[in-house]
Amino acid sequence: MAAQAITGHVDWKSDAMQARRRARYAADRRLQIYGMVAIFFALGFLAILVGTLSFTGYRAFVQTTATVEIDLSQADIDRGDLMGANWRNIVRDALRQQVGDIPRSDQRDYFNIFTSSAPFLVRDKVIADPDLLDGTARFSIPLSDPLDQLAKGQINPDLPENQRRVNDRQIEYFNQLQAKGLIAQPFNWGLFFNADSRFPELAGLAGAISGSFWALLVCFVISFPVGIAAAIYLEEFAPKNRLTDIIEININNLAAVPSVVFGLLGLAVFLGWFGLPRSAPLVGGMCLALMTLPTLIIVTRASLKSVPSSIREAALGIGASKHEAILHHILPLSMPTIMTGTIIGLAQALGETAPLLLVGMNAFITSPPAGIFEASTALPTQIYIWADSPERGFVARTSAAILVLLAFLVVMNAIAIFLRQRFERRW
Amino acid sequence: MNMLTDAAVEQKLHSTSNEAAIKMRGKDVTVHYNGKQALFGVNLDVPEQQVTALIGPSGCGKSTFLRSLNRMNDTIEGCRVGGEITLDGDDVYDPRIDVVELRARVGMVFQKPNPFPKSIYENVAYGPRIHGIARNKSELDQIVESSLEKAALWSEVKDRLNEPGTGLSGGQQQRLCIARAIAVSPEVILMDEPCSALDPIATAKVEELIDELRENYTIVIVTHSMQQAARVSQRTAMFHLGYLVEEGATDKMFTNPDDKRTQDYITGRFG
Amino acid sequence: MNMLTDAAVEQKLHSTSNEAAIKMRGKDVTVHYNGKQALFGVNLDVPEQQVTALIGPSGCGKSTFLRSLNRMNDTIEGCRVGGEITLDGDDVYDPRIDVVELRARVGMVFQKPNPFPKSIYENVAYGPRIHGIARNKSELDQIVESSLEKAALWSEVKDRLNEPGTGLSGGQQQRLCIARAIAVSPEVILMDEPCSALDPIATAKVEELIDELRENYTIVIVTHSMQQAARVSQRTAMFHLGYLVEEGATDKMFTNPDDKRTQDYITGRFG
Amino acid sequence: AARDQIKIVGSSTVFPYSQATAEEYANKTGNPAPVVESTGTGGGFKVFCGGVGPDFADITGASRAIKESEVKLCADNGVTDITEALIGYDGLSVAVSRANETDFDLSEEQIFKALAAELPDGNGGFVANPNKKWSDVDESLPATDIIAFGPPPTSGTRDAFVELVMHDGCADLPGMAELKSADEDKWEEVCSRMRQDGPFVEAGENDNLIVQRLEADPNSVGIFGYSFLYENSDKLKAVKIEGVAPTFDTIADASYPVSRPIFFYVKNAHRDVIPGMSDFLAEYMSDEALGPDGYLAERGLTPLSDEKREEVQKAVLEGKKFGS
Amino acid sequence: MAGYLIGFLVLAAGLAALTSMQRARRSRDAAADKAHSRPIYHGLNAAIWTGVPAFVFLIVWLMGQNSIINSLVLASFPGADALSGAEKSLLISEIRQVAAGNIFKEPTPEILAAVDHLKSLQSIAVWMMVAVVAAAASIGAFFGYRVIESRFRARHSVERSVTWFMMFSSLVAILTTGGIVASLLYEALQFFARVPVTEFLFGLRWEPQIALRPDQVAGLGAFGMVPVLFGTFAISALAMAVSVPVGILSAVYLTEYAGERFRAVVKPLLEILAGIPTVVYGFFAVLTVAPIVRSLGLSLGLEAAPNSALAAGGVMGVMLIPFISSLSDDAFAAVPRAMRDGSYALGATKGETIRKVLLPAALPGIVGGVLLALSRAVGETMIVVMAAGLIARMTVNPFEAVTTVTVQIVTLLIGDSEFDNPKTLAAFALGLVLFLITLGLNLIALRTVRKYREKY
Ligand SMILES: Nc1ncnc2c1ncn2[C@@H]1O[C@H](COP(=O)(O)OP(=O)(O)OP(=O)(O)O)[C@@H](O)[C@H]1O
Ligand SMILES: Nc1ncnc2c1ncn2[C@@H]1O[C@H](COP(=O)(O)OP(=O)(O)OP(=O)(O)O)[C@@H](O)[C@H]1O
Ligand SMILES: [Mg+2]
Ligand SMILES: [Mg+2]
Repeated sequence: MAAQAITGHVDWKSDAMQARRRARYAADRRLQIYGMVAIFFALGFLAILVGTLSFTGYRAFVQTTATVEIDLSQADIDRGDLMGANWRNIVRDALRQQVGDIPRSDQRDYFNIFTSSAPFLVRDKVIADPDLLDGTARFSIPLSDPLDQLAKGQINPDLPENQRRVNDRQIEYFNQLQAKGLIAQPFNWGLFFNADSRFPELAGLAGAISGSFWALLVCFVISFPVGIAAAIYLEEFAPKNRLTDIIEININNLAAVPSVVFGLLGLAVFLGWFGLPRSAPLVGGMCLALMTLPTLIIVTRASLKSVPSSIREAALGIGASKHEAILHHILPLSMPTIMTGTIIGLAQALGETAPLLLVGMNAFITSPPAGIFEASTALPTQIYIWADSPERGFVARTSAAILVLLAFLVVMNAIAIFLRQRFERRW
Repeated sequence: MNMLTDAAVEQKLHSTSNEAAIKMRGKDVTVHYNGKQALFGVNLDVPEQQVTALIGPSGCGKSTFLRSLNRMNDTIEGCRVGGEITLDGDDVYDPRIDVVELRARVGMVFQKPNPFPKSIYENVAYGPRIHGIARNKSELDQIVESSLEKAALWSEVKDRLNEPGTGLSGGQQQRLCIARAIAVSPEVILMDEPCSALDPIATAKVEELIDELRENYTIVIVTHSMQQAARVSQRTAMFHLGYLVEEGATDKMFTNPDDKRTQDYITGRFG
Repeated sequence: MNMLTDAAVEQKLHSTSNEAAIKMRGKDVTVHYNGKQALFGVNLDVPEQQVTALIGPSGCGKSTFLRSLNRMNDTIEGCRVGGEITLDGDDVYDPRIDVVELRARVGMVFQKPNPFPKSIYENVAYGPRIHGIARNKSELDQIVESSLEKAALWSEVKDRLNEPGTGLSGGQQQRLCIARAIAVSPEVILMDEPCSALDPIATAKVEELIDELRENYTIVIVTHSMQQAARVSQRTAMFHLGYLVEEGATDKMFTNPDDKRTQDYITGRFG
Repeated sequence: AARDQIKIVGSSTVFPYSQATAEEYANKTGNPAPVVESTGTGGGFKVFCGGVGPDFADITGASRAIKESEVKLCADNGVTDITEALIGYDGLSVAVSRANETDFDLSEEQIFKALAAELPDGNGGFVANPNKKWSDVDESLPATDIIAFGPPPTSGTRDAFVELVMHDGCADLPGMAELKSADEDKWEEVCSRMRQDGPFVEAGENDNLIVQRLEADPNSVGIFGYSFLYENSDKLKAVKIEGVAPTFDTIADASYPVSRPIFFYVKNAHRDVIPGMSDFLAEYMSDEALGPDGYLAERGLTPLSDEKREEVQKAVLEGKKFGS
Repeated sequence: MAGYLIGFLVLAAGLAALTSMQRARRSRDAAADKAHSRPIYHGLNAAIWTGVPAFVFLIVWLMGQNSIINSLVLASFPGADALSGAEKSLLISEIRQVAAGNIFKEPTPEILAAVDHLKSLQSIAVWMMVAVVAAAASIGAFFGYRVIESRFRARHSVERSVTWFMMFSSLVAILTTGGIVASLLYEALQFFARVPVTEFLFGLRWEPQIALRPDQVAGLGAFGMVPVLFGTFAISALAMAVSVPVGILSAVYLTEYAGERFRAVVKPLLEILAGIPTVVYGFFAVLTVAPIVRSLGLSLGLEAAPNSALAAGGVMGVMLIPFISSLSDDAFAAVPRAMRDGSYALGATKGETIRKVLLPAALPGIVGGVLLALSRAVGETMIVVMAAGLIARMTVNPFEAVTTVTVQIVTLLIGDSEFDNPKTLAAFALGLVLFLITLGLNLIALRTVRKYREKY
């Protein structure tokens, strides 16, 4: 057979050859199946992850509230000093009216059905709209966390009383309120428009979202121009020498330096030496910028490289300077890729936790920051804080916050993919 | 230098025989790339144990036709082949045909030498191994040696079979690719501008080799050099804009073409 | 078809005049790529308002020489040019020379048409814009129109100046690139195999164009087609392995070359 | 730059109480809410003692008293006038899932035997803790694997647990009293080291995760802040220690043995510089917050006795200088 | 004020640019020969001259202003010389708060005087700043304007400035590395003053227990990082064991088998895995995966801790899948089509082509990618902080808990120990080692990738 093979005659139709070919095709199919399995393993994991999060988190998107009518025209309120009025008593009186007579001993339990910030909520509404003082107004007051859990079926009322956070009297009153149709479960806008709070029923992500926004803004403003400038320099101008080699190695290395190390850097340099304020989005954003920078440089360089040299030569050939060729032709052509890379880099920065923990962006702050110098949290650190809170309501809220964060990430990635596909260019 | 003399060329041209058996035949072959037609009803016979050259200006469909002969076009997304192509009378686009077998029987050498990033030995042994042609190591050794010998490379590489194939010079690489194709004992060898990336000396060597291979194999070669076509082929087919303009014995084509476009092309009026 | 007749070619060859002024001159030009020498002491004069063709087998250094004329080699890392190249007697490698100005005076057209991915208008207007040649929009319009006219493209594109230049056919793209080069009013135009990616009809058009441009510009063209060189040029220089083998009037080169290598090359013995 | 927010740093144990007070204060006064950051006690002191001025924190929470080195650091940076406030006790609970059938009632000695790294072998030497199941510790206990989730050595909670439970349990063992007088260092080592061979799982600072893991694994016990037990009383039940289960009452009257004091420290120099400091401190010290029915007690703080509270209130409001 | 000034600078620069362009146009029209640069470059040049030095000036001024004013105020404050640094800073804060209208107690007359002084100084400073910046801008504008003439090479000048900016930008990477090393080194050295380097590097016990209170007794700490490193690599190895096969196989499927549509849908989905914040993975690992892993381990009759290395490593592996698959994707794509063609032309099936030609050819690239992923695994923080254990143990049983360098860094830093305690300082030493390890891994990875790039 060997001799035959060498003289150029192989019997391709022989049984042995055919069997062999069948086995080869089977091996081919097996490899294909392994690939499918690998992909479905990864996707299945993703599905389970999102599934569990949604399962625990969906409850946080509604909030149990009680609708209470308060006749403010009767109340003793000095219109000149709305802050100073005794809102606590006003609200308590109104609440008491909802269920008739309550023995004194039960009052504390009863009031604990409602969020303890109820007076402040009413006050803030009135301050925002003083016309409410002229008559009877309806206020929707969130129930406190244990009752919210009860309403959502998270607390089993059949358990012995000492095993649950709500006692029998509270359940009794809750049922009364429900019977009167005062209880509702509207969509929890507070999750998006409130800042953090100790009370799960009031806690929201507004502070974290704006903190993340400011930090990302800083990150973008620093890393985008610097990253592009550095990439252009390294790709188009830098002579090949020791220094540029070192820079190159450095950049590649920084792209893989553990994020916690950037936190240590921020702690020592930005907080320690520069004396920048703790917990500020400025510092968080600077750490994130340093983290994003290498990724951005690498992406930008790759996209500059992918512009065919014929375009470069064309521009130079009619007498454009190097700077002009880059500014007029190469940069615009690689912009879609750069934008994609930037968005992906920012998305990564958005989800980054460790460096923010170290520069103090895991603080408790009850108002959204108004700028980059004000203390704030960010989405991932807010998740971290909520996850560590004892109140039951924060369990669902943590998952909900993660879902919100994931939604942001998916949107950002979708934009990136859209850009990539829209502007993808084939030469 | 191993350059062919004029006399040799002359001699070759006259050795053409029209009565050779037909090894492959294309009937009304059309090819579309993503809906854009690249070949229009090409009818061409490839006679056995002869060298058929395909010539024509750039983009006229030479490579496209060549690649449809061993269904390499299957690997191109959006490429659709119509008409009929037969090998020894069997339709190669018949669904029952096994492409693996087809490609083993109809080997191919590409424009740019593309040795695998493996040792020289492994490059040649790859085909026999996957097809299970050799039964043991010594048979495999034998196949490798004889293939390299036929490709006129053995003497140059026999002492460094374990060095990477990519380390050879361009001409050697191209001969290595030819050896690799020969190693699976194909019946037909398709060559797509095999010399266009080579320097003149390497080109001459490969041309010489093609001439020798003709004794055992049927060869179809695409070339952009009229001179090369004249030197190595017995039959020539001229393509233009996706149409087969003219085909015939090489000597006739180059001395007395029927078609004005062929005339213009070989005299360098265009292309 | 606009193809040139033999008679026209004849006529052109005889119109060559040796007494033309020297526009550019290379003296002992050497080029190294990362230490590897690619050109060895080339001495070549480029006469004004004539077409000079550079021919020679692949890799002989034609493009390298061409690109050193307008310092496009500066953009290649590791490329070092020695000797002297002058434009109207000024050394173009003088450090005080501004390459931007040099390249505006010595324009270039490349092998593969490379229009910017912008509109046709913007492609042509780009050069005048960056050099501040036009003072206002109407001047610019005028430049664009006259350049496109000179490049024999105006009639084909005048109704779609805002469509992307990349949407044109290959031949149109190449003429667009020529128009783009003309638009900055260069004195010399360098062309590196401008027709090798074009079909015959487009090639003929471009050749015709080159012939017309000769009246206003000095042209240096690299070509791999002897026929093309014969058709369009007045002077021809033959390169081989980095050396200038021979140069002279085109008609002499093609009928009675001094060098055996030239003879072999133009008769197709190698390459 | 001038700053109009109070800055609070410090222990994660004090964090929830400072949070609650900060929110209440902001709600009541309409002033910007203080920024409360959980940095750990040591980290808190580092920031707090960094210096005087708007760049440095005003208050730091601590799950232990300030240490000498920290006082010195403060002094080196000019922070000489600070007030210490003991605000109450934080109960440490040991708990299991409700799914666990046993009603654990452990003595400190049993806990020590279950979780210590080394036990006396009875002959004056020590052996690595061989107990794998609770029944190995004591016949009366169930034959389930010992798994206890607890705080890591970097945490103040861990030190409190070691000191309050392990040391006591250790001292009860035969021969330890002699050892203590003979070789105090050895005694310390034996009585303080938690086992590292598996049954004791150092579970990080996140108590919620411990709670959820107890649920997932009913056989395990967890050691964490009482507030987490209270919030999850439907899922978890307390392990009695020396017969006493943790409740607000047993912690407050000290009959439950495992509770520790928590503090905060005020930088008095800032009182006149940072807007709202005095109001905030007043809120923190009010009976509404610190009192037995105060909102801090609701979050798990075990309040001080009345006279102790008055003393602290007075000290803080007057800015009593620490160490004097 | 600074905001207005910046706005002013922008305006001034714009104005300078416009007038300069005018002038450049005139001089171009007047000149006989061709102008060197277009008017726009003269304009930009003038704008740079006007804006940049003044801006730098402004920044420097703003940084220095407060401390200068503070010292001036203090200098005139009676008896301030005798105060210590801290008292001075307190005094200044008080003065500033009073100046800002935040009055807590009746200010003394000295303070009130100082407040007045401060206010006057502040207004002087503001006006001086305005004057100086405006002067800088005008001088710049003047120069920028003066140099205009048709042969002036404005384009060169502008391009030089841009190049300087780009050079500076590329130095940021080096500065960052320098910053990292500097911020780790100082504390790490303090640590090594307390714990010998050799013990840290080669010690086999890691039990950072040191008394928190003087009266508190505790075991002695042990700071041998070998078990911590061991845990890091054990978890990384597990992560690699998940991500490498899954990543490479998905890349194979996606690049070689999958249709255009499938790829367009699945690839972004896979990439989502890389985008999920690691905090989320941490939760998932602890709450969902760890209990499953533990019961699996127990049912196999193995010792199984609730915090298993397997849970943390496995989840981390999932996170790294897209990382490896996209790098492998690139590596496969970088194999020239000619290789595939060569193999198919010999009659190889797709599977054979992948296994015998593509995989070996892409291997260096894939290995580079794997090394990069490994360095990411080594440095990954949040997953392990939440899901890995804290006890440093050397065990090869993946169902048992181990700890990692990053876990120790975070817990040591946010723990309750005091700042000068070896426990806290150890975090920096660990950080330094971690940095060096990832640096080493990256260097190797880069070498590999680069070598392979030069191949075809
Ligand atoms: N993969 C492809 N997708 C789409 N169109 C293609 C593809 N390959 C070739 N074509 C088109 O088909 C036509 C014929 O191309 P082909 O490569 O066969 O020409 P050729 O004669 O081999 O030219 P050359 O001498 O340049 O190799 C051309 O118009 C080309 O643009
Ligand atoms: N950028 C480069 N780097 C290194 N070597 C190069 C480079 N460009 C060309 N060379 C080498 O210089 C020599 C001359 O190349 P050149 O491109 O000038 O040849 P040519 O005559 O234009 O060939 P062709 O007809 O193929 O275009 C060749 O050996 C080539 O390999
Ligand atoms: Mg072809
Ligand atoms: Mg060339």
